[in-house]
Amino acid sequence: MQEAMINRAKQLLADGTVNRVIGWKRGEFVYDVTPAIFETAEELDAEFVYDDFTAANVSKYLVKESRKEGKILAFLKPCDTYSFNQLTKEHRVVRDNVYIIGIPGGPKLDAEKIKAKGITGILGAKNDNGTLVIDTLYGEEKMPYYEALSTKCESCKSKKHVVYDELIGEDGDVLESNRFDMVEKLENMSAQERYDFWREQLSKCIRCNACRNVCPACTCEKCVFDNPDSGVENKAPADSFEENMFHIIRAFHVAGRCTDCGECSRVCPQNIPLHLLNRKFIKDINSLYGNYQAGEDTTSRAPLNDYKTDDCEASIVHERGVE
Amino acid sequence: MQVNENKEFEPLIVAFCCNWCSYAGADLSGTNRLNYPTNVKIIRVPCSCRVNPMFILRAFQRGADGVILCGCHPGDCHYTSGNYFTRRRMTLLFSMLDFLGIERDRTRVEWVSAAEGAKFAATMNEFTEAVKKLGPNRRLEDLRCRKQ
Amino acid sequence: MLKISLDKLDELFEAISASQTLYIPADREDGSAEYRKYESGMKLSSALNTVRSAKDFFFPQTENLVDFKMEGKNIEVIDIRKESEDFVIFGVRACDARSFTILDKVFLAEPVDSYYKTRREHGTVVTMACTRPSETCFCGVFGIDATAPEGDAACWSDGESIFFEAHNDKGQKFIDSISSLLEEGDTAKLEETREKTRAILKKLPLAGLSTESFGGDRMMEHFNSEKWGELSESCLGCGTCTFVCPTCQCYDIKDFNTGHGIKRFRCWDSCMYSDFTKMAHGNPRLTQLERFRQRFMHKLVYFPANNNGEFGCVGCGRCLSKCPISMNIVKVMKALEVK
Amino acid sequence: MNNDTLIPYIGVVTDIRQDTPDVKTFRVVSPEGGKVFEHMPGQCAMLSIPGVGEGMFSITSSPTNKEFMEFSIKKCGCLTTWLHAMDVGQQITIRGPYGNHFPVETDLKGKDLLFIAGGIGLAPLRSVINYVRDNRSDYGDVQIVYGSRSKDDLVDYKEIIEEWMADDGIEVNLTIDNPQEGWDGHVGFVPNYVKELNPSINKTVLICGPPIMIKFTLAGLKELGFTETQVYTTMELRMKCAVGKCGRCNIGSKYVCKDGPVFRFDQLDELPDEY
Repeated sequence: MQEAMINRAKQLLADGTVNRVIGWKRGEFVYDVTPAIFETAEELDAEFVYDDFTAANVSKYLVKESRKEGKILAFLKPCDTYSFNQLTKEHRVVRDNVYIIGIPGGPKLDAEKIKAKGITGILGAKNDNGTLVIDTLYGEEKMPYYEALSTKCESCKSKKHVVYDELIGEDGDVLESNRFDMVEKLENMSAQERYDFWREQLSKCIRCNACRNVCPACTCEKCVFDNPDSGVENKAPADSFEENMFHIIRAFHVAGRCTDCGECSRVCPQNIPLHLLNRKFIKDINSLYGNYQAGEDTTSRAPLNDYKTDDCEASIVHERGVE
Repeated sequence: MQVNENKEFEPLIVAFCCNWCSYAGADLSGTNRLNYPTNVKIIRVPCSCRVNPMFILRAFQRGADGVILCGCHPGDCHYTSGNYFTRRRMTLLFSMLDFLGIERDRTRVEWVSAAEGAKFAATMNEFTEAVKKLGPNRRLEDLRCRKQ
Repeated sequence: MLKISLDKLDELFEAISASQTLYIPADREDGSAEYRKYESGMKLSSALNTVRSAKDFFFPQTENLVDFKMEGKNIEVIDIRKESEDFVIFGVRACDARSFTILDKVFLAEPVDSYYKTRREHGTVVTMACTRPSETCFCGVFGIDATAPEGDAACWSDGESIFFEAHNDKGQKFIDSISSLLEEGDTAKLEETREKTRAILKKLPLAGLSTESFGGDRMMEHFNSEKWGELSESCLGCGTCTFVCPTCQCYDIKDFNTGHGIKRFRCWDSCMYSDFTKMAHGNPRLTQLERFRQRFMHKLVYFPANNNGEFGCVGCGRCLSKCPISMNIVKVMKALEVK
Repeated sequence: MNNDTLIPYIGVVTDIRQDTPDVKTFRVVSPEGGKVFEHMPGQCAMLSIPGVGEGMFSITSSPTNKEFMEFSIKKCGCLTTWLHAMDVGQQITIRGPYGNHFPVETDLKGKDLLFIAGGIGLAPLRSVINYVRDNRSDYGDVQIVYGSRSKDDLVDYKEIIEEWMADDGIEVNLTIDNPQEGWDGHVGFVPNYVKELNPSINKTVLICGPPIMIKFTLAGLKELGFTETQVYTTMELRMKCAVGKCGRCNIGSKYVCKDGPVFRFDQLDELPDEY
């Protein structure tokens, strides 16, 4: 796959279709890839990588990159194409300045999940028929491959590319996913249990703002949390209230626009399952206002920019589910 | 939150009222000398859809025990459709608060027209009672703001 | 050397926590570790290190500095400082232990930061030597020996027992306080364990990293390097690296209006944030490149310039595993290295 | 416990003077009367209104003034707008003094001095000028070049005319950017005016003003034959702690709040251009 991508990128650079390529760059270890821009064939040969650890979604970088001189080639996984499409819909990227090659996603791995098993000193990792064989400083270790999957890939929603100029490999389908299972589980808990669950999770927050900064839906020129006049602490979880406030508002501001790409949970240094907040909104929207998948198209009205005269009343919240 | 001399809990209620219907409704309930609790603090907004979710959270931070949002009846919005958007937003916000385990009866949306002074008073009485049962807001308060 | 058997660890923790607050690294359900206040039954984490560093104990993420009451045109200043209570942090790794001496150079320099100082005076740091360093570790690059950690007292495990050694009076006092639980033990097996660890430390993938290209005298050369653009191009501008870093010490001072007074508090700040240097009339660091450069220049050039060549990094590897886009000080050092 | 530098003192504003349309000068004393603390010319203090903000301001009065401190403040951001709106009798919080100062007791002693200021840039220099006037025998000739947008924007105009110009051995050269009715003095930008005046190159220069003015004036001075070791300036960056710990006001390895704000230009040359 990586080979085919590099070759095609080189062709497109050579024939002048694009003047640069956004992809992933090899790091120090097997897992620490960095999103990067490549301008020459030599750079591509030396550093471009596409493997089990290239989980990062590069769509958000295109907000800036697509406004620069010349066309840029972007390799987008199926989930990344949803983000990109949503950005196109919101006029945040210049579609014409991006040449999109859709690439098969394939589940990505998360080094944190490997480390959580107590495996340290990771030097290499290979999938051997469902078993992840990890080469470490302390000898070879094994674990089930699926247990090392990035959280966002555990419940993949679609293998279909919703936007592309060309594909490498075949296009897939929208999947039946179990992504709302955990939300449902929480909904079925008592209010006290839910409160305890989220207090424990959100109290871990260090307000690094990584979830906000990585989010392809968070593209405001100036975030409400960075406005000193708003009175919100933008870098200190000074009180449990601040923790709740930030995460409620962060999720609310992307409600109806969040494509469920899972980047927020992937980058959280404290492993807070932030995607559950976003999924709660998606699930509510689906059940109350009809199924809606952000990023699926570039023309439909977002659920929060729309209404029906016979929408349910807010009191529905008080009437359903567990108290 | 206020605790009066005989230590009975009196909830502090913040009511966001739209200028065109609910605020006039509150006015009417006043001129009709209808009683509703003095702990209801009314904040007038141009339209119920002016209320940003942050306003609601901020009210809780600053000591509210319950927050109620009042607007024109669906279809009667002075700006044609503002309250329809409010309805979706608040449904989702309240659902999220519920998801986080914050007592669902602390928040409410109620449609009150300019002619419904009685409804305004009744709603406030009923809502205050409901919040009173829940006790002081502890799950969404800012400890720094609590009066020692 | 004095030792305690590993299966008597609970007794040890009970004994320490009976007289003062004890913090130990404990496992979270997601497999990562964090410092927690010891309560009966809590187990010492086997993880190499905590996600958040130990700097919190001396330099918490937020702390109240002073209160104000405003009445008419008058202001009342209320000093809310309290004498800190004695506490013990157990199981600090060598890298984090060194980070305290780096923080000391900032906060204990004149004028002394009394908030930091009182906590520093009342906290006893008991370090724990590493036995299973990770691929992200590079403390050796900064002259730290993971098998001989600093701190007020240090301990080592040989898989069966934990051995103790005091480094100063405070550490000795700590060991004296638990001496009834300790017994004299043979260190042969411990030496073996340490030797094994040293062998691993030597073959760590980052062991060959060099600091030779850096230091206070390389300011203009590195500042004007062309590499910064490429290094910073995918930086998200979040504060993860700075907040998990044991040596990052920049802070902000803000006021919070509680409705019945003003609380002036201090909180961690990050040079990666766009408003870090923003003023009413402009911002000297407008792009992420400049902000990114500031962080690494501070650790590798500015800090050594002001502190006799000591670097502002301890090689704990937290930024290596936590940066959302995996850009970190090691990659910066390798890119800027002068061959 | 000792007092921590982050815990401020109370200051009372006893006088407010409108200097220009957007600059006011505030007189501050301690609630018991007298100065809150002593300082040297060029040093700064952190002024704050709790709940509004805290900011670094240079102390514009001379240390030789034993009764009060003065701050000339331009209306610019949130805090300064608040300060401009307050009345006499208002308490503020104040901490300091911070930073280094102009070397009035060492390098400047016995020298002929040339002060160059633009706009609100006169504020930090006023402290030195008055210090020099009060210790007149310690210093040589004094020349002051001061420019502003218009006559109304000249800070301390009254003091300049009535006191500085009246002194012996002090030459004051004023200029404004554009011609104006009622102004028969020089018209033009400061850098050009300095070149026109062609000051003797054995003078020591103290300069403060907008960055662009400093840049061109320095170039002009070099043309005239001045060296960078003769020229001092004072800087300003965002500050929070004012004691070299919070980590934001640095230019390279130097902290403006602690190692500055006064720098000699040859020192700045060794630092990255990030200000």
